[in-house]
Amino acid sequence: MSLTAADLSLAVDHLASKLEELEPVLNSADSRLGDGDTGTMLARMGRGLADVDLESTDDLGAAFMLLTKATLASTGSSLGTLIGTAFMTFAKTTKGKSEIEWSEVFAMVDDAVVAMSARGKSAVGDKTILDSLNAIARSTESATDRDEFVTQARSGAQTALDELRDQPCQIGRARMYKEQSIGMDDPGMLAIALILK
Amino acid sequence: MSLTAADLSLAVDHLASKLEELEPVLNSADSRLGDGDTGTMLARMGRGLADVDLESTDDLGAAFMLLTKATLASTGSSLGTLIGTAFMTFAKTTKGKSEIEWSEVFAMVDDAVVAMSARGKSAVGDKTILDSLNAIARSTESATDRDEFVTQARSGAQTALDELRDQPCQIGRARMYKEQSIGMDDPGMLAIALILK
Amino acid sequence: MKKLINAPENYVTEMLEGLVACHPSLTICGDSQRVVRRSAENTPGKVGIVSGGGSGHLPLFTGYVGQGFIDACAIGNVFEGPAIDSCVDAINAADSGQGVLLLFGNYGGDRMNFEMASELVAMDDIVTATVLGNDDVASASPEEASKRRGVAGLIYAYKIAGAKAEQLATLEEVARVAQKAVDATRSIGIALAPCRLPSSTEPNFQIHDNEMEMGMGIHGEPGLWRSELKSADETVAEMLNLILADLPLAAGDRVSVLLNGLGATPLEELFILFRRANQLLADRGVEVVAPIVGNMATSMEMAGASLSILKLDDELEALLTAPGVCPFWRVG
Amino acid sequence: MKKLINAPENYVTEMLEGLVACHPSLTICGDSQRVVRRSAENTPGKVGIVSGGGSGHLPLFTGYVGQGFIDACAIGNVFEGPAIDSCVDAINAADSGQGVLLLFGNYGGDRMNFEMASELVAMDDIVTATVLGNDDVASASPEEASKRRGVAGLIYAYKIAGAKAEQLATLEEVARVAQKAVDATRSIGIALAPCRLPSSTEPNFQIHDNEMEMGMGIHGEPGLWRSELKSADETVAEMLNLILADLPLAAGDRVSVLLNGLGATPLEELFILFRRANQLLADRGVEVVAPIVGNMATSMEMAGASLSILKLDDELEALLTAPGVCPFWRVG
Ligand SMILES: Nc1ncnc2c1ncn2[C@@H]1O[C@H](COP(=O)(O)OP(=O)(O)O)[C@@H](O)[C@H]1O
Ligand SMILES: Nc1ncnc2c1ncn2[C@@H]1O[C@H](COP(=O)(O)OP(=O)(O)O)[C@@H](O)[C@H]1O
Ligand SMILES: [Mg+2]
Ligand SMILES: [Mg+2]
Ligand SMILES: [Mg+2]
Ligand SMILES: [Mg+2]
Repeated sequence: MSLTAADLSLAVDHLASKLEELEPVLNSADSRLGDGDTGTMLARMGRGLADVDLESTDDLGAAFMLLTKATLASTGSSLGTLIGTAFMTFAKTTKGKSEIEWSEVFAMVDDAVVAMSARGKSAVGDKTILDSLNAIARSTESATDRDEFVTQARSGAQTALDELRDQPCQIGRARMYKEQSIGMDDPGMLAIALILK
Repeated sequence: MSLTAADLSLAVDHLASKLEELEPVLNSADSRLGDGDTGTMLARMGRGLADVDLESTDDLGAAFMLLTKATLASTGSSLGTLIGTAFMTFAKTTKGKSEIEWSEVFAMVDDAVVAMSARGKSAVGDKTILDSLNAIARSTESATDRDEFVTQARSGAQTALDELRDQPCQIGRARMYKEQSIGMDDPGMLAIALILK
Repeated sequence: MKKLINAPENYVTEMLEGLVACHPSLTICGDSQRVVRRSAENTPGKVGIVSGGGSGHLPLFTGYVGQGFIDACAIGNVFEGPAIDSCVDAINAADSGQGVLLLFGNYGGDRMNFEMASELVAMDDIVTATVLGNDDVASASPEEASKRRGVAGLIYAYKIAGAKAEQLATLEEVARVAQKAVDATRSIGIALAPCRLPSSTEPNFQIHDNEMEMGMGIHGEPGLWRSELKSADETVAEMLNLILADLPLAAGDRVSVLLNGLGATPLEELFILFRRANQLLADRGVEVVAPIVGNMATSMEMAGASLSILKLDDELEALLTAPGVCPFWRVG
Repeated sequence: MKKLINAPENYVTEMLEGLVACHPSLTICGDSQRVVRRSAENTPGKVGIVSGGGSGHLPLFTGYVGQGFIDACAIGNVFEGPAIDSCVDAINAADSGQGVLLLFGNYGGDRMNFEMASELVAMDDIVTATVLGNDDVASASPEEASKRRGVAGLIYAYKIAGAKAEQLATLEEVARVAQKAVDATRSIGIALAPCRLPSSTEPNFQIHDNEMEMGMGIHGEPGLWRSELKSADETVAEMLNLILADLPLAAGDRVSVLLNGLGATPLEELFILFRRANQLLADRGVEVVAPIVGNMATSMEMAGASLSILKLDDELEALLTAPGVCPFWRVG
């Protein structure tokens, strides 16, 4: 089974509507240790993505490039730029292709994690969105179609969230409150887990 | 019976301790239509008056001049300056005298009202401290000793307060809220009534 | 309404000490130590300009002591007029023998004290003239315009009188342009949240979470009306209408606009308000010259803003745009 | 926490419109319309200086665009870094062929976006250098000083780099003095009350009536400790000690002091705080040069203040006191 522009379109619609709904929850998660804007920023990004006309192309690379641009135009926050970096990696891998196998997606996620880690000067284990994506990559290695992928990704994201909750944050200002951050979800990780719910 | 520097000294002590006690009540009366500082200002003035060394002179005029200076140094508010103006009038009348008859005091108060009215560009009937002093002058015309004077002054101040309560304010910003000011005590008038209580 | 202060009774003294420590162009003087004057020596032949008022309104009043602005300022306690002694000291500090203009807001205590001070200095042959700022259209009806209070618009009179005095004009002339500036200025304020006197434990007024008050006084005195909180654009349109009802403007007129913050309203919001005021004036063909947006006359941490408009003619515009420098306003 | 605004999504755009309408020395540019540049043409031969950051901190960042300060500024949404496009547009606006210094606060989004932007403009042969403001001693331990956030102290780097660029120094030299200024600057903030994002209905943090928080971040991120509200003198002494632990000062040293308001704290209180900081430094024999007291870097209507100290040497002092003019700071 392969992932096509149509799947992408569906995913983007789901993402945008989820993000709209999650705005207050994610803001309040961010406000505990950060500046309280994760939800608003992601909702705005979601609206930017929903406005992208994905019908215009079959080329997955071109589609991901449109999503990259929409993401990076909608915000300048850390999280937004990292998500844009992920889309850009996907765009490079899928350039010129109209479909890719679901079984290849986990490797694309791995590539994104590498690019994001370089951009964010952060690593898996720092209790960020990178941990969620890394866990998703690990849990979806055996997925062969969309349903399998989504189910496995959901459990990966939830496992990462549960496992890192009691670790201290290592990134951004939250780093200063290692004690306080123990027991709290990273807002970026929470976002990924809830989107997949 | 006559009023001496010793009476003045007692009166000032009473005034200062009353004003300390009335600070919150008078602030809140002022905050309804003014800027909420009548109580604090009067308490500060009271402390300034209490610091005056009235023992140093028998001359009532000199004593009132000391009180004038203390008043005018302690504040620049309308009410303070008007009270200072009253003390200055008393100082002029009593200059060189070590006592005056209680039966003459009402006429001194009348003089003060004239001077304050000129300074304040306001008139009896405007619902200000002038109305209290005018009522006190009227009610104490027959007083011949301190006790009579105080009792009659108390009832005069209270009558003025009761009579003007349902009149609109004509002075200061409160003038703009004629409707709103109906039913509310003028803070300066309230101060005089409560000091005499 | 928390305050970063020490003992309330030292509020004014400590604030003045910090002010002059930061701004060496200012010096505290007078027996009362409640006067701020220019550190520079008085210019011989120049009319002096003195202002004064209660504390709690910085940069007003004393922040406008400077070359081409006012020469000395008498400083009262929070929201109280300056005491007579300070008024006398300020007049003495500003006098160079050409007379002194007393230019301050129309408040009872301030007026009485400056009046008494001018009687006292007259005995020392110092000539004074008085001009009262009364720009607040909310504080009295047009029929009683002379009873209006002075608010932020007073700084236009400082600038214009100050520039005239720099030309070594006579006291009469300096007073004339000051009065002309006052007559051409109107202001209206809007309050969203109170402030608290340093000596008090309670805010100076109460207002609901969803309300605003149009025309509220700078000490928290009640305004013209309360309504639910409106948008910035609606609010500024109402404010402008209240001013225009009193100061009609026609296409081709030139004005300066002061969009002033009362203390706690962010500069971002002041610019959003100014943007709309500017658009509305442009729509009427009115040209805005030398606008000012910022916290120029405050009520400590009160939230809200005021709009002031100065209608210009050639003389006023030349004086407004003439060089001048004080700690909080600089031209040229 | 009421706001005088229109639709939250127009907050930044309308604020910028008001800003440039009031200050003709500034112009909005770029496809994104999220860049403010000097209206004057670029000086040939001059290194460009670009900054950027989230909105909600006026006068920071864009209020410091001016001669002898920064040349262009990329503007993000409230408390978000500027988008990459804006960073690219700002660099293009500031470039005169001598290279561009990217001088901004050390925040994740800002850093990543300027990094990507500098990679993009490199393709057009624009050379950039980057210096990150990281003055907030509360945001990381001394061992991790390079991870510290940039707060109000960044404006010292603007002034110093801007003055150097005016001398037509090379990019390397401009970057060197900017880095030197950053290395010599430390800040610490204290918060008393929160602000609210325009898009939100809740304040961005909660704090009790009787509490203050030492070292809180400019977006409301938790600080070093909370305690009950202390006096101004005690508070400023603690702030100064936190800075001195990181930037030791000896008798004879010269420093500049910035006593900055976070938005809703009155100027009166800032002067009371400054007075004490100044006394404490004088007690140590440290001389204060060119101090600044005011709202120079805010968090909308947050209540509180920050103290920044720049330790001077002859080079830094000469650049700090060299002429320069932008809408919110003027020297000479
Ligand atoms: N350097 C980084 N590396 C990886 N993830 C990061 C990094 N910085 C932030 N994040 C992620 O972004 C989330 C915060 O996003 P957001 O609130 O938009 O950022 P900001 O700090 O700019 O307000 C964090 O929860 C974390 O998962
Ligand atoms: N012009 C005036 N004439 C007579 N009484 C006045 C005048 N102005 C004020 N008062 C009196 O002073 C009181 C207000 O005092 P205060 O609060 O100290 O003045 P301020 O308005 O300066 O804050 C009023 O209640 C009124 O009785
Ligand atoms: Mg955030
Ligand atoms: Mg009062
Ligand atoms: Mg008062
Ligand atoms: Mg943010």
